[in-house]
Amino acid sequence: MKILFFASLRERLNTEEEQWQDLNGAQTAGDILTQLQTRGEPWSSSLNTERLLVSVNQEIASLTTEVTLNDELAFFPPVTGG
Amino acid sequence: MKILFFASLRERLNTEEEQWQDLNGAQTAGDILTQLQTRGEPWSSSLNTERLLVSVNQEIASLTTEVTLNDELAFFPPVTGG
Amino acid sequence: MSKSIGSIRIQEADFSVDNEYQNLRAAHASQNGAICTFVGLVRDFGDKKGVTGMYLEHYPGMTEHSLQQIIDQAASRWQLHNVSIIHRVGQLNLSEQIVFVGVSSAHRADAFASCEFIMDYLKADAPFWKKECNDQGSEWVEAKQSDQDRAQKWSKD
Amino acid sequence: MSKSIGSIRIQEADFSVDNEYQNLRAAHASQNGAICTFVGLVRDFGDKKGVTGMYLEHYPGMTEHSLQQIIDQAASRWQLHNVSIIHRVGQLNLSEQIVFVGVSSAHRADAFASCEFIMDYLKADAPFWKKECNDQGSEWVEAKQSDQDRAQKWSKD
Repeated sequence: MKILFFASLRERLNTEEEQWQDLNGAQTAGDILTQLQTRGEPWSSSLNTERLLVSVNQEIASLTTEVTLNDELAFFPPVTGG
Repeated sequence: MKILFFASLRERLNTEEEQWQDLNGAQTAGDILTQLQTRGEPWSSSLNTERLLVSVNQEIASLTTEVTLNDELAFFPPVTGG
Repeated sequence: MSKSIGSIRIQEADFSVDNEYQNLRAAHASQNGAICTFVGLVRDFGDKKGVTGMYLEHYPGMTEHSLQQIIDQAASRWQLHNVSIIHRVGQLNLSEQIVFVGVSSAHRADAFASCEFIMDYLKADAPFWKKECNDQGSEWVEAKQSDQDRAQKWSKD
Repeated sequence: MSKSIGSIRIQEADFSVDNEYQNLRAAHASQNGAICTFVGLVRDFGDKKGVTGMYLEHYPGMTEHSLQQIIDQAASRWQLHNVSIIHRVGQLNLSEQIVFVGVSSAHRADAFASCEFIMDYLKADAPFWKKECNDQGSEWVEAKQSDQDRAQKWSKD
Protein backbone atom coordinates (compact mmCIF):
# COMPACT_ATOMS: atom_id res chain seq x y z
CA MET A 1 0.00 0.00 0.00
CA LYS A 2 1.13 3.49 -0.89
CA ILE A 3 0.23 6.20 1.65
CA LEU A 4 0.61 9.88 0.73
CA PHE A 5 0.47 13.04 2.84
CA PHE A 6 -0.06 16.55 1.49
CA ALA A 7 0.33 20.23 2.37
CA SER A 8 0.39 21.16 6.09
CA LEU A 9 0.05 17.51 7.05
CA ARG A 10 3.06 16.53 4.90
CA GLU A 11 5.11 19.28 6.57
CA ARG A 12 4.08 18.40 10.11
CA LEU A 13 4.82 14.71 9.57
CA ASN A 14 7.90 15.49 7.51
CA THR A 15 6.79 12.64 5.25
CA GLU A 16 5.24 12.71 1.82
CA GLU A 17 4.99 9.01 1.08
CA GLU A 18 5.20 5.58 2.70
CA GLN A 19 5.11 2.10 1.24
CA TRP A 20 3.54 -0.66 3.31
CA GLN A 21 4.12 -4.34 2.56
CA ASP A 22 1.68 -5.52 5.21
CA LEU A 23 -1.58 -3.99 6.41
CA ASN A 24 -1.18 -5.54 9.90
CA GLY A 25 -4.83 -6.55 9.86
CA ALA A 26 -6.18 -3.18 8.72
CA GLN A 27 -9.39 -3.50 6.71
CA THR A 28 -10.49 0.12 6.36
CA ALA A 29 -8.93 3.55 5.85
CA GLY A 30 -9.79 4.20 9.49
CA ASP A 31 -7.75 1.17 10.58
CA ILE A 32 -4.74 2.57 8.71
CA LEU A 33 -5.24 5.95 10.36
CA THR A 34 -5.36 4.31 13.81
CA GLN A 35 -2.07 2.54 13.17
CA LEU A 36 -0.46 5.83 12.09
CA GLN A 37 -1.81 7.64 15.15
CA THR A 38 -0.32 5.10 17.56
CA ARG A 39 3.21 6.07 16.45
CA GLY A 40 3.22 8.93 18.95
CA GLU A 41 4.16 12.55 18.09
CA PRO A 42 3.90 14.24 15.68
CA TRP A 43 1.57 11.55 14.28
CA SER A 44 -0.98 11.36 17.05
CA SER A 45 -1.78 15.08 17.17
CA SER A 46 -1.36 15.81 13.45
CA LEU A 47 -3.68 13.01 12.43
CA ASN A 48 -6.19 13.63 15.16
CA THR A 49 -8.19 16.37 13.54
CA GLU A 50 -11.81 16.56 12.57
CA ARG A 51 -10.86 18.24 9.33
CA LEU A 52 -8.66 15.47 7.98
CA LEU A 53 -9.63 14.14 4.54
CA VAL A 54 -8.81 10.72 3.16
CA SER A 55 -8.78 9.41 -0.39
CA VAL A 56 -8.56 5.84 -1.63
CA ASN A 57 -7.24 5.37 -5.16
CA GLN A 58 -7.56 9.09 -5.81
CA GLU A 59 -11.24 9.28 -4.90
CA ILE A 60 -12.47 11.00 -1.76
CA ALA A 61 -13.26 8.24 0.74
CA SER A 62 -14.30 7.89 4.37
CA LEU A 63 -12.74 6.11 7.32
CA THR A 64 -15.07 3.16 6.74
CA THR A 65 -13.91 2.66 3.14
CA GLU A 66 -12.36 -0.80 2.77
CA VAL A 67 -8.76 -0.99 1.62
CA THR A 68 -6.39 -3.66 0.26
CA LEU A 69 -2.63 -3.89 -0.11
CA ASN A 70 -2.81 -2.64 -3.72
CA ASP A 71 -4.54 0.62 -2.84
CA GLU A 72 -3.18 4.15 -2.82
CA LEU A 73 -4.29 6.08 0.26
CA ALA A 74 -3.79 9.77 0.93
CA PHE A 75 -4.43 11.93 3.97
CA PHE A 76 -4.68 15.71 3.62
CA PRO A 77 -6.28 18.87 5.01
CA PRO A 78 -9.34 20.51 3.39
CA VAL A 79 -8.48 21.81 -0.09
CA THR A 80 -7.82 25.49 -0.81
CA GLY A 81 -7.15 25.84 -4.55
CA GLY A 82 -8.62 28.11 -7.18
CA MET B 1 -39.63 68.13 -30.43
CA LYS B 2 -37.49 65.46 -31.98
CA ILE B 3 -39.20 62.11 -32.55
CA LEU B 4 -37.13 59.03 -33.45
CA PHE B 5 -38.14 55.59 -34.71
CA PHE B 6 -35.94 52.50 -34.60
CA ALA B 7 -35.56 49.03 -36.07
CA SER B 8 -38.66 47.32 -37.49
CA LEU B 9 -40.77 50.37 -36.65
CA ARG B 10 -38.39 52.67 -38.54
CA GLU B 11 -38.61 50.38 -41.55
CA ARG B 12 -42.38 50.04 -41.52
CA LEU B 13 -42.83 53.82 -41.20
CA ASN B 14 -39.97 54.49 -43.58
CA THR B 15 -39.02 57.33 -41.21
CA GLU B 16 -36.20 57.59 -38.74
CA GLU B 17 -36.69 61.09 -37.42
CA GLU B 18 -39.20 63.94 -37.33
CA GLN B 19 -38.94 67.48 -35.99
CA TRP B 20 -42.08 69.06 -34.55
CA GLN B 21 -42.37 72.81 -34.05
CA ASP B 22 -45.75 72.54 -32.34
CA LEU B 23 -47.15 69.86 -30.05
CA ASN B 24 -50.76 70.59 -31.14
CA GLY B 25 -51.88 70.44 -27.54
CA ALA B 26 -50.09 67.18 -26.69
CA GLN B 27 -49.07 66.94 -23.02
CA THR B 28 -47.91 63.35 -22.72
CA ALA B 29 -46.02 60.78 -24.80
CA GLY B 30 -49.39 59.07 -25.26
CA ASP B 31 -50.86 62.25 -26.81
CA ILE B 32 -47.99 62.31 -29.32
CA LEU B 33 -48.61 58.65 -30.14
CA THR B 34 -52.30 59.31 -30.72
CA GLN B 35 -51.50 62.12 -33.17
CA LEU B 36 -49.12 59.83 -35.07
CA GLN B 37 -51.70 57.02 -35.17
CA THR B 38 -54.37 59.27 -36.74
CA ARG B 39 -52.23 59.70 -39.86
CA GLY B 40 -53.64 56.46 -41.29
CA GLU B 41 -51.52 53.65 -42.70
CA PRO B 42 -48.83 52.56 -42.11
CA TRP B 43 -48.89 54.65 -38.92
CA SER B 44 -52.12 53.40 -37.38
CA SER B 45 -51.28 49.69 -37.53
CA SER B 46 -47.52 50.00 -36.93
CA LEU B 47 -47.97 52.12 -33.82
CA ASN B 48 -50.89 50.14 -32.53
CA THR B 49 -49.03 47.37 -30.79
CA GLU B 50 -48.92 46.30 -27.18
CA ARG B 51 -45.18 45.79 -27.45
CA LEU B 52 -44.28 49.36 -28.43
CA LEU B 53 -41.73 51.08 -26.15
CA VAL B 54 -41.33 54.82 -25.71
CA SER B 55 -38.43 56.84 -24.34
CA VAL B 56 -38.34 60.52 -23.34
CA ASN B 57 -34.93 62.16 -23.37
CA GLN B 58 -33.26 58.79 -23.71
CA GLU B 59 -34.89 57.26 -20.64
CA ILE B 60 -37.56 54.57 -20.89
CA ALA B 61 -40.90 56.31 -20.30
CA SER B 62 -44.58 55.48 -20.37
CA LEU B 63 -47.49 56.92 -22.32
CA THR B 64 -48.41 59.06 -19.33
CA THR B 65 -44.96 60.70 -19.17
CA GLU B 66 -45.32 64.46 -19.68
CA VAL B 67 -43.48 66.02 -22.60
CA THR B 68 -42.48 69.50 -23.77
CA LEU B 69 -41.31 70.95 -27.08
CA ASN B 70 -37.66 70.59 -26.07
CA ASP B 71 -37.89 66.85 -25.50
CA GLU B 72 -36.51 63.98 -27.55
CA LEU B 73 -39.01 61.16 -27.92
CA ALA B 74 -38.40 57.77 -29.43
CA PHE B 75 -40.66 54.85 -30.28
CA PHE B 76 -39.26 51.38 -30.81
CA PRO B 77 -39.94 47.65 -30.48
CA PRO B 78 -38.65 45.57 -27.54
CA VAL B 79 -34.86 45.43 -27.54
CA THR B 80 -32.91 42.40 -28.75
CA GLY B 81 -29.21 43.17 -28.29
CA GLY B 82 -26.42 41.22 -26.63
CA MET C 1 -23.44 58.69 -4.89
CA SER C 2 -19.94 57.48 -5.66
CA LYS C 3 -18.15 58.14 -8.92
CA SER C 4 -19.19 55.87 -11.76
CA ILE C 5 -16.81 53.16 -12.85
CA GLY C 6 -16.75 51.39 -16.18
CA SER C 7 -15.79 51.72 -19.81
CA ILE C 8 -18.54 51.59 -22.44
CA ARG C 9 -17.92 51.40 -26.17
CA ILE C 10 -20.40 51.05 -29.01
CA GLN C 11 -18.54 50.41 -32.24
CA GLU C 12 -18.68 48.78 -35.66
CA ALA C 13 -15.11 47.49 -35.37
CA ASP C 14 -14.28 44.11 -33.90
CA PHE C 15 -12.63 44.02 -30.47
CA SER C 16 -9.81 42.13 -28.80
CA VAL C 17 -10.85 40.12 -25.75
CA ASP C 18 -7.18 39.96 -24.81
CA ASN C 19 -6.83 43.77 -24.75
CA GLU C 20 -9.90 44.07 -22.55
CA TYR C 21 -8.73 41.32 -20.22
CA GLN C 22 -5.25 42.83 -19.92
CA ASN C 23 -6.71 46.26 -19.14
CA LEU C 24 -8.96 44.84 -16.44
CA ARG C 25 -6.00 42.94 -15.02
CA ALA C 26 -3.66 45.95 -15.02
CA ALA C 27 -6.02 48.29 -13.16
CA HIS C 28 -6.02 47.52 -9.40
CA ALA C 29 -3.51 44.81 -10.28
CA SER C 30 -2.56 43.67 -6.79
CA GLN C 31 -6.16 43.71 -5.54
CA ASN C 32 -7.80 41.76 -8.35
CA GLY C 33 -8.62 38.25 -7.23
CA ALA C 34 -11.16 37.46 -9.94
CA ILE C 35 -11.88 38.49 -13.52
CA CYS C 36 -14.99 37.20 -15.25
CA THR C 37 -15.56 37.86 -18.94
CA PHE C 38 -18.41 37.09 -21.30
CA VAL C 39 -18.50 37.22 -25.09
CA GLY C 40 -21.63 36.86 -27.20
CA LEU C 41 -21.14 35.55 -30.74
CA VAL C 42 -23.25 35.35 -33.91
CA ARG C 43 -24.36 31.73 -34.05
CA ASP C 44 -25.89 29.42 -36.58
CA PHE C 45 -29.21 28.56 -35.03
CA GLY C 46 -31.32 31.08 -33.31
CA ASP C 47 -34.95 31.11 -34.17
CA LYS C 48 -34.12 29.55 -37.52
CA LYS C 49 -31.40 27.76 -39.47
CA GLY C 50 -29.23 29.10 -42.25
CA VAL C 51 -28.13 32.29 -40.52
CA THR C 52 -25.41 34.06 -42.49
CA GLY C 53 -25.04 37.05 -40.20
CA MET C 54 -26.89 39.90 -38.58
CA TYR C 55 -27.34 43.63 -38.63
CA LEU C 56 -27.34 45.51 -35.33
CA GLU C 57 -29.02 48.87 -34.88
CA HIS C 58 -28.90 51.00 -31.73
CA TYR C 59 -30.10 54.31 -30.30
CA PRO C 60 -26.93 56.44 -30.00
CA GLY C 61 -26.76 58.29 -26.71
CA MET C 62 -29.50 56.35 -24.98
CA THR C 63 -27.48 53.15 -25.36
CA GLU C 64 -24.47 54.49 -23.46
CA HIS C 65 -26.75 56.05 -20.87
CA SER C 66 -28.63 52.80 -20.36
CA LEU C 67 -25.44 50.73 -20.05
CA GLN C 68 -23.96 53.16 -17.53
CA GLN C 69 -27.08 52.81 -15.39
CA ILE C 70 -26.71 49.03 -15.51
CA ILE C 71 -23.04 49.27 -14.47
CA ASP C 72 -23.95 51.68 -11.65
CA GLN C 73 -26.56 49.25 -10.36
CA ALA C 74 -24.07 46.38 -10.48
CA ALA C 75 -21.42 48.48 -8.70
CA SER C 76 -23.84 49.40 -5.92
CA ARG C 77 -24.76 45.76 -5.44
CA TRP C 78 -21.35 44.06 -5.63
CA GLN C 79 -17.78 45.05 -4.83
CA LEU C 80 -16.29 45.70 -8.25
CA HIS C 81 -12.97 47.14 -9.33
CA ASN C 82 -13.67 47.70 -13.00
CA VAL C 83 -16.21 46.95 -15.71
CA SER C 84 -15.78 46.99 -19.47
CA ILE C 85 -18.60 46.72 -21.99
CA ILE C 86 -18.19 46.69 -25.76
CA HIS C 87 -21.17 46.22 -28.05
CA ARG C 88 -20.80 46.11 -31.79
CA VAL C 89 -23.33 47.55 -34.25
CA GLY C 90 -23.74 47.32 -38.02
CA GLN C 91 -23.25 44.24 -40.17
CA LEU C 92 -21.81 41.13 -38.47
CA ASN C 93 -21.06 37.78 -40.03
CA LEU C 94 -21.58 34.31 -38.63
CA SER C 95 -19.30 33.55 -35.64
CA GLU C 96 -18.22 37.16 -35.23
CA GLN C 97 -18.05 38.72 -31.77
CA ILE C 98 -21.09 40.83 -30.82
CA VAL C 99 -20.68 41.86 -27.20
CA PHE C 100 -18.05 41.80 -24.46
CA VAL C 101 -18.65 42.23 -20.74
CA GLY C 102 -15.70 41.97 -18.36
CA VAL C 103 -15.61 42.54 -14.60
CA SER C 104 -12.73 42.58 -12.12
CA SER C 105 -13.21 42.15 -8.39
CA ALA C 106 -11.50 40.86 -5.27
CA HIS C 107 -13.86 37.87 -5.07
CA ARG C 108 -15.18 35.43 -7.62
CA ALA C 109 -18.78 35.51 -6.39
CA ASP C 110 -18.96 39.27 -7.09
CA ALA C 111 -17.28 38.90 -10.49
CA PHE C 112 -19.60 36.12 -11.68
CA ALA C 113 -22.82 37.65 -10.38
CA SER C 114 -22.17 41.16 -11.67
CA CYS C 115 -21.04 39.98 -15.12
CA GLU C 116 -24.20 37.92 -15.56
CA PHE C 117 -26.37 40.70 -14.10
CA ILE C 118 -24.93 43.18 -16.62
CA MET C 119 -25.54 40.82 -19.55
CA ASP C 120 -29.10 40.08 -18.39
CA TYR C 121 -29.99 43.76 -18.09
CA LEU C 122 -28.19 44.64 -21.30
CA LYS C 123 -30.40 42.14 -23.12
CA ALA C 124 -33.55 43.37 -21.42
CA ASP C 125 -33.01 47.14 -21.36
CA ALA C 126 -30.29 48.46 -23.68
CA PRO C 127 -31.65 49.83 -26.97
CA PHE C 128 -30.11 47.45 -29.51
CA TRP C 129 -32.05 45.64 -32.21
CA LYS C 130 -30.90 42.63 -34.19
CA LYS C 131 -31.88 41.79 -37.74
CA GLU C 132 -31.02 38.22 -38.64
CA CYS C 133 -29.76 37.61 -42.18
CA ASN C 134 -30.31 34.16 -43.67
CA ASP C 135 -30.59 32.48 -47.05
CA GLN C 136 -34.09 33.87 -47.54
CA GLY C 137 -33.33 37.51 -46.70
CA SER C 138 -33.41 39.31 -43.38
CA GLU C 139 -35.82 39.61 -40.52
CA TRP C 140 -35.93 41.52 -37.24
CA VAL C 141 -35.39 39.23 -34.27
CA GLU C 142 -38.39 38.99 -31.95
CA ALA C 143 -37.71 39.90 -28.34
CA LYS C 144 -37.82 36.89 -26.02
CA GLN C 145 -39.92 36.90 -22.89
CA SER C 146 -37.19 34.75 -21.30
CA ASP C 147 -34.77 37.68 -21.53
CA GLN C 148 -37.18 39.89 -19.62
CA ASP C 149 -37.68 37.10 -17.10
CA ARG C 150 -33.94 36.65 -16.56
CA ALA C 151 -33.50 40.32 -15.76
CA GLN C 152 -36.55 40.24 -13.50
CA LYS C 153 -35.18 37.44 -11.40
CA TRP C 154 -32.35 39.63 -10.03
CA SER C 155 -34.85 41.86 -8.27
CA LYS C 156 -36.21 38.90 -6.33
CA ASP C 157 -32.87 37.94 -4.77
CA MET D 1 -22.55 7.88 -20.68
CA SER D 2 -21.44 10.25 -23.43
CA LYS D 3 -17.82 10.96 -24.21
CA SER D 4 -16.15 13.40 -21.84
CA ILE D 5 -15.44 16.89 -23.08
CA GLY D 6 -12.91 19.31 -21.70
CA SER D 7 -9.23 20.13 -21.53
CA ILE D 8 -7.49 20.00 -18.14
CA ARG D 9 -3.96 21.22 -17.54
CA ILE D 10 -2.03 21.43 -14.27
CA GLN D 11 1.19 23.33 -14.85
CA GLU D 12 3.82 25.58 -13.29
CA ALA D 13 3.98 27.82 -16.36
CA ASP D 14 1.79 30.87 -16.81
CA PHE D 15 -1.03 30.66 -19.38
CA SER D 16 -2.47 32.88 -22.08
CA VAL D 17 -6.15 33.72 -21.59
CA ASP D 18 -6.21 34.79 -25.23
CA ASN D 19 -5.01 31.37 -26.45
CA GLU D 20 -7.68 29.64 -24.37
CA TYR D 21 -10.39 31.99 -25.54
CA GLN D 22 -9.40 31.60 -29.19
CA ASN D 23 -9.39 27.80 -28.86
CA LEU D 24 -12.85 27.81 -27.29
CA ARG D 25 -14.05 30.14 -30.03
CA ALA D 26 -12.58 28.09 -32.88
CA ALA D 27 -14.13 24.78 -31.82
CA HIS D 28 -17.85 24.62 -32.79
CA ALA D 29 -17.28 28.10 -34.24
CA SER D 30 -20.63 28.63 -35.93
CA GLN D 31 -22.60 27.20 -33.01
CA ASN D 32 -20.99 29.15 -30.16
CA GLY D 33 -23.28 31.88 -28.95
CA ALA D 34 -21.63 32.46 -25.59
CA ILE D 35 -18.18 32.11 -24.06
CA CYS D 36 -17.70 32.73 -20.35
CA THR D 37 -14.22 32.80 -18.84
CA PHE D 38 -12.95 33.18 -15.29
CA VAL D 39 -9.44 33.90 -14.07
CA GLY D 40 -8.34 33.76 -10.44
CA LEU D 41 -5.34 35.93 -9.50
CA VAL D 42 -2.99 36.18 -6.52
CA ARG D 43 -4.22 39.22 -4.62
CA ASP D 44 -2.96 41.48 -1.90
CA PHE D 45 -5.38 40.89 0.90
CA GLY D 46 -6.69 37.50 1.74
CA ASP D 47 -6.72 36.54 5.33
CA LYS D 48 -3.90 38.99 6.00
CA LYS D 49 -2.02 41.94 4.50
CA GLY D 50 1.46 42.01 3.04
CA VAL D 51 1.05 39.01 0.75
CA THR D 52 4.05 38.66 -1.56
CA GLY D 53 2.91 35.48 -3.29
CA MET D 54 1.86 31.92 -2.75
CA TYR D 55 2.95 28.34 -3.18
CA LEU D 56 0.50 25.84 -4.63
CA GLU D 57 0.71 22.12 -4.00
CA HIS D 58 -1.51 19.46 -5.57
CA TYR D 59 -2.10 15.71 -5.67
CA PRO D 60 -1.00 14.66 -9.17
CA GLY D 61 -3.43 12.26 -10.78
CA MET D 62 -6.25 12.81 -8.34
CA THR D 63 -6.41 16.47 -9.35
CA GLU D 64 -7.04 15.73 -13.03
CA HIS D 65 -9.48 12.98 -12.09
CA SER D 66 -11.39 15.30 -9.77
CA LEU D 67 -11.56 18.12 -12.33
CA GLN D 68 -12.80 15.76 -15.05
CA GLN D 69 -15.60 14.63 -12.74
CA ILE D 70 -16.57 18.27 -12.18
CA ILE D 71 -16.61 18.93 -15.94
CA ASP D 72 -18.66 15.78 -16.53
CA GLN D 73 -21.21 16.92 -13.96
CA ALA D 74 -21.41 20.36 -15.57
CA ALA D 75 -21.79 18.84 -19.04
CA SER D 76 -24.63 16.62 -17.89
CA ARG D 77 -26.42 19.56 -16.34
CA TRP D 78 -25.97 22.24 -19.04
CA GLN D 79 -25.57 22.23 -22.82
CA LEU D 80 -21.86 22.86 -23.27
CA HIS D 81 -19.65 22.81 -26.34
CA ASN D 82 -16.26 22.92 -24.67
CA VAL D 83 -14.58 23.47 -21.32
CA SER D 84 -11.00 24.42 -20.56
CA ILE D 85 -9.40 24.37 -17.11
CA ILE D 86 -5.84 25.39 -16.32
CA HIS D 87 -4.58 25.44 -12.74
CA ARG D 88 -1.06 26.50 -11.91
CA VAL D 89 1.06 24.97 -9.14
CA GLY D 90 4.37 25.90 -7.52
CA GLN D 91 5.52 29.39 -6.61
CA LEU D 92 3.32 32.32 -7.76
CA ASN D 93 3.93 36.01 -7.20
CA LEU D 94 1.44 38.74 -6.36
CA SER D 95 -1.02 39.47 -9.21
CA GLU D 96 -0.03 36.36 -11.16
CA GLN D 97 -2.71 34.17 -12.75
CA ILE D 98 -3.64 31.07 -10.72
CA VAL D 99 -6.57 29.43 -12.46
CA PHE D 100 -8.50 29.65 -15.73
CA VAL D 101 -11.94 28.23 -16.43
CA GLY D 102 -13.55 28.83 -19.82
CA VAL D 103 -16.80 27.46 -21.20
CA SER D 104 -18.40 27.75 -24.63
CA SER D 105 -22.09 27.14 -25.25
CA ALA D 106 -24.96 28.15 -27.50
CA HIS D 107 -26.62 30.13 -24.71
CA ARG D 108 -25.33 32.57 -22.13
CA ALA D 109 -27.27 31.09 -19.21
CA ASP D 110 -25.53 27.73 -19.69
CA ALA D 111 -22.11 29.37 -20.11
CA PHE D 112 -22.40 31.50 -16.95
CA ALA D 113 -23.88 28.82 -14.73
CA SER D 114 -21.46 26.06 -15.74
CA CYS D 115 -18.39 28.28 -15.45
CA GLU D 116 -19.35 29.31 -11.92
CA PHE D 117 -20.34 25.74 -11.01
CA ILE D 118 -16.93 24.47 -12.13
CA MET D 119 -15.08 27.14 -10.10
CA ASP D 120 -17.21 26.45 -7.02
CA TYR D 121 -16.56 22.71 -7.14
CA LEU D 122 -12.90 23.19 -8.01
CA LYS D 123 -12.51 25.24 -4.84
CA ALA D 124 -14.44 22.74 -2.73
CA ASP D 125 -13.23 19.40 -4.11
CA ALA D 126 -10.04 19.55 -6.21
CA PRO D 127 -6.91 18.60 -4.24
CA PHE D 128 -4.94 21.87 -4.33
CA TRP D 129 -3.46 23.56 -1.28
CA LYS D 130 -2.27 27.15 -1.02
CA LYS D 131 0.53 28.42 1.15
CA GLU D 132 0.46 32.19 1.47
CA CYS D 133 3.82 33.96 1.54
CA ASN D 134 4.03 37.31 3.30
CA ASP D 135 6.59 39.56 4.97
CA GLN D 136 6.65 37.29 8.04
CA GLY D 137 7.15 33.98 6.22
CA SER D 138 4.61 31.54 4.88
CA GLU D 139 1.52 29.85 6.16
CA TRP D 140 -0.97 27.30 4.81
CA VAL D 141 -4.28 28.91 3.93
CA GLU D 142 -7.19 27.67 6.03
CA ALA D 143 -10.10 26.22 4.06
CA LYS D 144 -13.16 28.44 4.14
CA GLN D 145 -16.55 27.07 5.10
CA SER D 146 -18.03 29.53 2.60
CA ASP D 147 -16.36 27.64 -0.25
CA GLN D 148 -18.01 24.39 0.88
CA ASP D 149 -21.31 26.25 1.20
CA ARG D 150 -21.07 27.70 -2.31
CA ALA D 151 -20.58 24.26 -3.82
CA GLN D 152 -23.38 22.86 -1.67
CA LYS D 153 -25.88 25.40 -2.93
CA TRP D 154 -25.80 23.94 -6.49
CA SER D 155 -27.32 20.70 -5.24
CA LYS D 156 -30.34 22.55 -3.89
CA ASP D 157 -31.29 24.08 -7.26
